[in-house]
Amino acid sequence: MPIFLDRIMKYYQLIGPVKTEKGVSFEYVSECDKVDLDYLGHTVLPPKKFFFPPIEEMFAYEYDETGNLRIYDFLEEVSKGMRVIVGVKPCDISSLLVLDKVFTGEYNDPYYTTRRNNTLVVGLTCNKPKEYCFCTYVGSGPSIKKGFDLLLSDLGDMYLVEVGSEKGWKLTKFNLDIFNEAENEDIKERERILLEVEEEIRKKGLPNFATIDKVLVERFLDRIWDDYSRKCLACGKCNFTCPTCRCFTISDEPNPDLKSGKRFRIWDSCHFLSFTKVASGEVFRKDRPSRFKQRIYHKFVYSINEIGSISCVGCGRCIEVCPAKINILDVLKEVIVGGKSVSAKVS
Amino acid sequence: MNKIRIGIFSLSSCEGCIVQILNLEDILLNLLKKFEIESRILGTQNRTESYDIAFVEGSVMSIDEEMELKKIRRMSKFLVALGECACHGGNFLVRDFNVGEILERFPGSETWYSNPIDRYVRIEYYIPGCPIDKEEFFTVFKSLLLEKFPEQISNTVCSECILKENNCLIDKGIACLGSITRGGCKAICPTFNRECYGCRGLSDDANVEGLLQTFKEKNIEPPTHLTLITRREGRKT
Amino acid sequence: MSHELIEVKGVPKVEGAVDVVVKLVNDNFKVEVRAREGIRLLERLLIGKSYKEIPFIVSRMCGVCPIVHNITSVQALEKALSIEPYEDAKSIREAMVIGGHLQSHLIHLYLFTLPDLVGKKNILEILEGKEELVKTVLRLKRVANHITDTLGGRAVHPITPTVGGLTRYPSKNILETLLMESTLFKKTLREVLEPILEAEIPKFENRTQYLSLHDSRYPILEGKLSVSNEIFFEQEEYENIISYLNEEYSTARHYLINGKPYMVGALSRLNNNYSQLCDDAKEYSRKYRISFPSNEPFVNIKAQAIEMIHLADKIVDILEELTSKPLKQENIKYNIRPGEGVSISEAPRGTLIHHYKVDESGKIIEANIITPTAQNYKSIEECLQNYLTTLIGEKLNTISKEVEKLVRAYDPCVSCSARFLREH
Amino acid sequence: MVENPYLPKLAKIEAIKEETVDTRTFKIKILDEKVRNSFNFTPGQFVELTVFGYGEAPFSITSSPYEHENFSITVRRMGNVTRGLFRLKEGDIIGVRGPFGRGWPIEKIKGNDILIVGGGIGLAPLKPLIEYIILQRRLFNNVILFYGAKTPKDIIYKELFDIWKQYINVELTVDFAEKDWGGHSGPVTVLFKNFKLESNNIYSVQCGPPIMMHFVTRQLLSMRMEPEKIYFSLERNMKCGMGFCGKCMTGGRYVCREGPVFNYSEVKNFLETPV
Ligand SMILES: Cc1cc2nc3c(=O)[nH]c(=O)nc-3n(C[C@H](O)[C@H](O)[C@H](O)COP(=O)(O)OP(=O)(O)OC[C@H]3O[C@@H](n4cnc5c(N)ncnc54)[C@H](O)[C@@H]3O)c2cc1C
Ligand code: SF4
Ligand code: SF4
Ligand code: SF4
Repeated sequence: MPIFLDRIMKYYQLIGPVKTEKGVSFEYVSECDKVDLDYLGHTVLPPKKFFFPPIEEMFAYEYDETGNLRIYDFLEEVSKGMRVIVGVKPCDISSLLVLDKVFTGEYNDPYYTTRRNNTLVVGLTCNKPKEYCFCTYVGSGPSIKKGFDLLLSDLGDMYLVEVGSEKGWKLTKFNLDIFNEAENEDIKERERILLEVEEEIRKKGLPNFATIDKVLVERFLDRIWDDYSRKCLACGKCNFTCPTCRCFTISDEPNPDLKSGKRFRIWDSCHFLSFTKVASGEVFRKDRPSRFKQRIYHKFVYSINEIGSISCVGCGRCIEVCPAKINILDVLKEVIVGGKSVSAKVS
Repeated sequence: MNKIRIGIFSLSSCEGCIVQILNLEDILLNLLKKFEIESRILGTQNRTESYDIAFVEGSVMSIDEEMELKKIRRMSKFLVALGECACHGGNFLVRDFNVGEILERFPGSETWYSNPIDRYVRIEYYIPGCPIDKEEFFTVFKSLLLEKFPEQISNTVCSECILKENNCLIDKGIACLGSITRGGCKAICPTFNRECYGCRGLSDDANVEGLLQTFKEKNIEPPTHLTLITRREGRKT
Repeated sequence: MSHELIEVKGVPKVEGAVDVVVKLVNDNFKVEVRAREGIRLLERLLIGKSYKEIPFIVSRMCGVCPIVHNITSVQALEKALSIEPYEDAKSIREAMVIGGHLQSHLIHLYLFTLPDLVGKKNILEILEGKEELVKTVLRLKRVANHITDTLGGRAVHPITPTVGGLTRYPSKNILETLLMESTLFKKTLREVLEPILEAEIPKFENRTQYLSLHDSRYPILEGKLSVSNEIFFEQEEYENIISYLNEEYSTARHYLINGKPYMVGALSRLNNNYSQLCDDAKEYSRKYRISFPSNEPFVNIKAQAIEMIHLADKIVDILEELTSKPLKQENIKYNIRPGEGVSISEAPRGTLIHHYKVDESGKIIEANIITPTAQNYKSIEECLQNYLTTLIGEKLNTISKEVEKLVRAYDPCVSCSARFLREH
Repeated sequence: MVENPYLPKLAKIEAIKEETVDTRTFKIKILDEKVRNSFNFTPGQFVELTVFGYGEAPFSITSSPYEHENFSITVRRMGNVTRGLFRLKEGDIIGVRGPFGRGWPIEKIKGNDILIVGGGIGLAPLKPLIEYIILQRRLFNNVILFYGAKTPKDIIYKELFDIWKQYINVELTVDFAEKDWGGHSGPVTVLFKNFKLESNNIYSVQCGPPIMMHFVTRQLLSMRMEPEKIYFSLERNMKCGMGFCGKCMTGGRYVCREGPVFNYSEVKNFLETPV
């Protein structure tokens, strides 16, 4: 693998999971032996930060001496250079597929799509779930069928590589000397590992998410929400760590010469009181339950209308990072079990 | 065009916030050249009658200071409270004393109070923090030049903490107040493995009861200053 | 009969608000240095608090030298708990403190004092013609701050020092970067020292006592105490030697040794520890003919400059040492128990004393903090009185200017000192 | 490189007109001719207006859809962007993105009676509709405008009412009347006293503060107006105008892209009550 990464680095900027003082996080790497493909579960922040950064300069403006205004689009920077991100787990790949749908359509978000087009995704199937993983229940792991250029599977002494795109194929074609044709047994071995992972996740005994939107719609006014939002600290960590959350705010910053400045976009969270505030001072989601619900309803109800599927990929990050340890699975279980119209099917 | 006139004033304080302004080394010279900046620490005071923007650091602890503050207000178009002393009467740590008890023990002491400056005068903008974050100061500064008031930061320290990919200290049994504290400091304390002790004051919709509940479930003893923060901001619990 | 001769309200370019009043009492000058900062009741506040909160609180006494306050209190508490952190943690703390000293000296020498020395009002006037110098100073200041920033988390009110060690240890990479930066600092510093070391200062002697730490190495965070290299005593004995006095007119407490004023600060440190300076520093003082011990208060300015050379040297040594081997990134484990601890250190402006008594639950039951400036007040007053006699016949305006200059030469830090409650 | 819909198109302030103490109408001309010619809008749509350095905010287009060289917006001074805009003079440069959103359902309402209800600055997005109706007067039946403002001084487009009155019915009211005010006083709903639904072929369109829209809608429902014929324009915090930033989402719908105009039957099933 190091040889392969080394060769990639000759032509591309390489992004990969790197062990840090605090855990594992996706970072730009300059030495390929820093890449840690054995990391468990997931990184704290998902790879979305490389496609939709927490704070992003959109453009700069400047008045020249004659009073004309010029705009410099930072998109030009964004479109320079090709990148490869390696070690993306299936749940995170799924999240990129969700974001793809969100950021395209009637309009296209050029900052996101440019980065997507500039970046090859080398996925990595999951060999061992972490405490809060539930990808299997939302159909986003431990393996995946699309959304990658290459997909690696760690078989102990070697990696099985599945090609997912033309670009991915090119990446291997020029490096055939380090690849061998996969044998049937290897493929079977991968299936075996994946099945094991799936079984382990299934042990959690979660309810079926297929009809969760209908249940949620019915229970919009339930007491559950008040109970949970008394615990919820509205700190916004769940939004920022979620691989599919993408709300943002835009703000302008002038330079001290007052003749130039920049526009930024910055991650925002529907848990913050200011999120829905308008100039008159009105706040449309003033009470905490309504904000607590917004995230869950967007993911599990509104999203179906918006992109045709729920937008939770089962990575479990929000559970792990919540200071109050609110577990979205508990919330959903409680909604389903407490619901009257749907019989509690706990498989 | 006349140079924009800036005043930087200090009432009772540690002057840490002004030092933070001096710590803007890279741009300090440009600022000094571009604007007329008056401050005692720079030895450039008493040249003007009026200020476009006045920054006041420190809390009011005497009648003299109250008079001085009111004078500054009269002379200034925009008045900005700089740091916790000015915004809230002092870092709660530095202000925690039981007034009644002190009066009892030391009768006749008139200078025991330490009040936020908005108790005496109208304030256009608050830059919280003990000390202020110098970048935040610069952002506010730039905006005020355009007579623009940047939105008061309404996110939490936690939301900045996660951007640093820190592991949560609460999980380690440490009483971190990041979830109820107004952000803007880039979660500097948790990033250096120290609990946030709420120096920037409560966030917009701080769920103090919720945090206490979390502490209880995890057997974490809430820090004594939590009550001081909530009392200071007139909230219950 | 007494009447007020001169009143300087809010001496500019010092840290904190201080007024100087010169009275004529029965034909003799009487000088009052009045701290005007609100009383911040710090010691009172500490009582009943957990020992863990103390370093946070005490650093808020002063925004110019918060690091040394913070770390001195940590050390005092460690003594109260009878523990001592590992050497590496101590070295990192020392590096932090030196970073703080350097930035404090840079502010004092170039922002506050240089204008006096070259006959300008303020740094703005110096900018005209000497922009490169100011730029270099600011660059140096940035490096000094960067050292404390990266090691301490923040240059003002540091985060990492904690009882038992540090909350976060720097990585090897970071230490190496800092080493590079401070090596550059050491070199660049030479470029800016000349205007200070060469400057003409008023020739004025004022014989007094000089208090500082004294050790086999140039002392910063450890050592015995020395009064003019004549009396030596242990840190714990300070209460027997130093006595205090409250003056109606000031919000700060005043201190005496043997009933007489004494001076703390760079001049005292050099007077008592000249031989421990690094060779470079000694060479500079020879080259510019500044000899120690000296009885000239204005030499305090030059002493700070000489000291900077030594400190810049020292920080490179510390960082070299730290990067030369694997770093022990571990804190001392300890149990809370009742105890008492004194720690005395050399802050940029002089000797700083922190003293705490802790009960069995780790709560503070007694606290005493003596800041450098508080110790200097009586000395400033005495010195001014003597200085004024040399100025008789000058215009009042000139006299006030000279008064200001002398006060500034002491580098007072008023907000530190103004924290006691008038206990009648 | 792809077209970046976040980049404002430069435009010039052609004229500024004072409507009230805190409200002005800005006539705006897009600099680039190609962009200007392709700038077509439906009444009820809005633009994102940039005042460089201050930020961006949504404003409804208020000029007639038949005006081509310029378009106008009417702005009330509220916060940063609007304050920045008020500092500008004729000839200054601003930025424009849009038009965005869905406007009033003109095709649907043709041939019907129309009740237009506006409150305060909410008349702004209704003005182009009114002007369209007047120009195409025979395509519409009875048309009534109810307009409420806080005080007589806060009424915008004062000089237009007399012209409009020649073509449509206009009723005004103010919350706080002054001595020389001869007309109605009280909230807009007082105008409903003499109003009866005469047929089923009536549509209502409204824009104003949330509280006004709440009560007007209740009133109309109680008069048995069909929910799908009650239209209003919602106001939400919006940044991008394209359904990306998520701020305006209400009940799962993006007000910027799918609105701001909705009818009551669409929103009554929203989980969150929007008005
Ligand atoms: C579809 C639509 C049409 C509008 N049409 C008009 C109009 O024709 N005339 C008019 O005067 N006003 C109109 N408004 C309201 C106008 O957008 C706000 O008054 C304006 O955003 C205030 O901006 P500010 O920067 O001055 O205020 P601030 O309070 O400083 O606002 C800060 C930021 O919050 C956002 N924001 C604040 N309030 C609103 C708000 N009400 N709606 C959306 N975003 C907001 C803005 O993006 C702004 O950048 C409309 C709003 C919407 C949603
Ligand atoms: S807010 Fe903190 S740093 Fe600022 S002056 Fe007050 S005590 Fe010092
Ligand atoms: S460490 Fe503190 S600030 Fe960071 S996430 Fe946890 S509670 Fe929030
Ligand atoms: S983390 Fe908390 S205590 Fe630290 S600077 Fe930020 S708000 Fe203040």
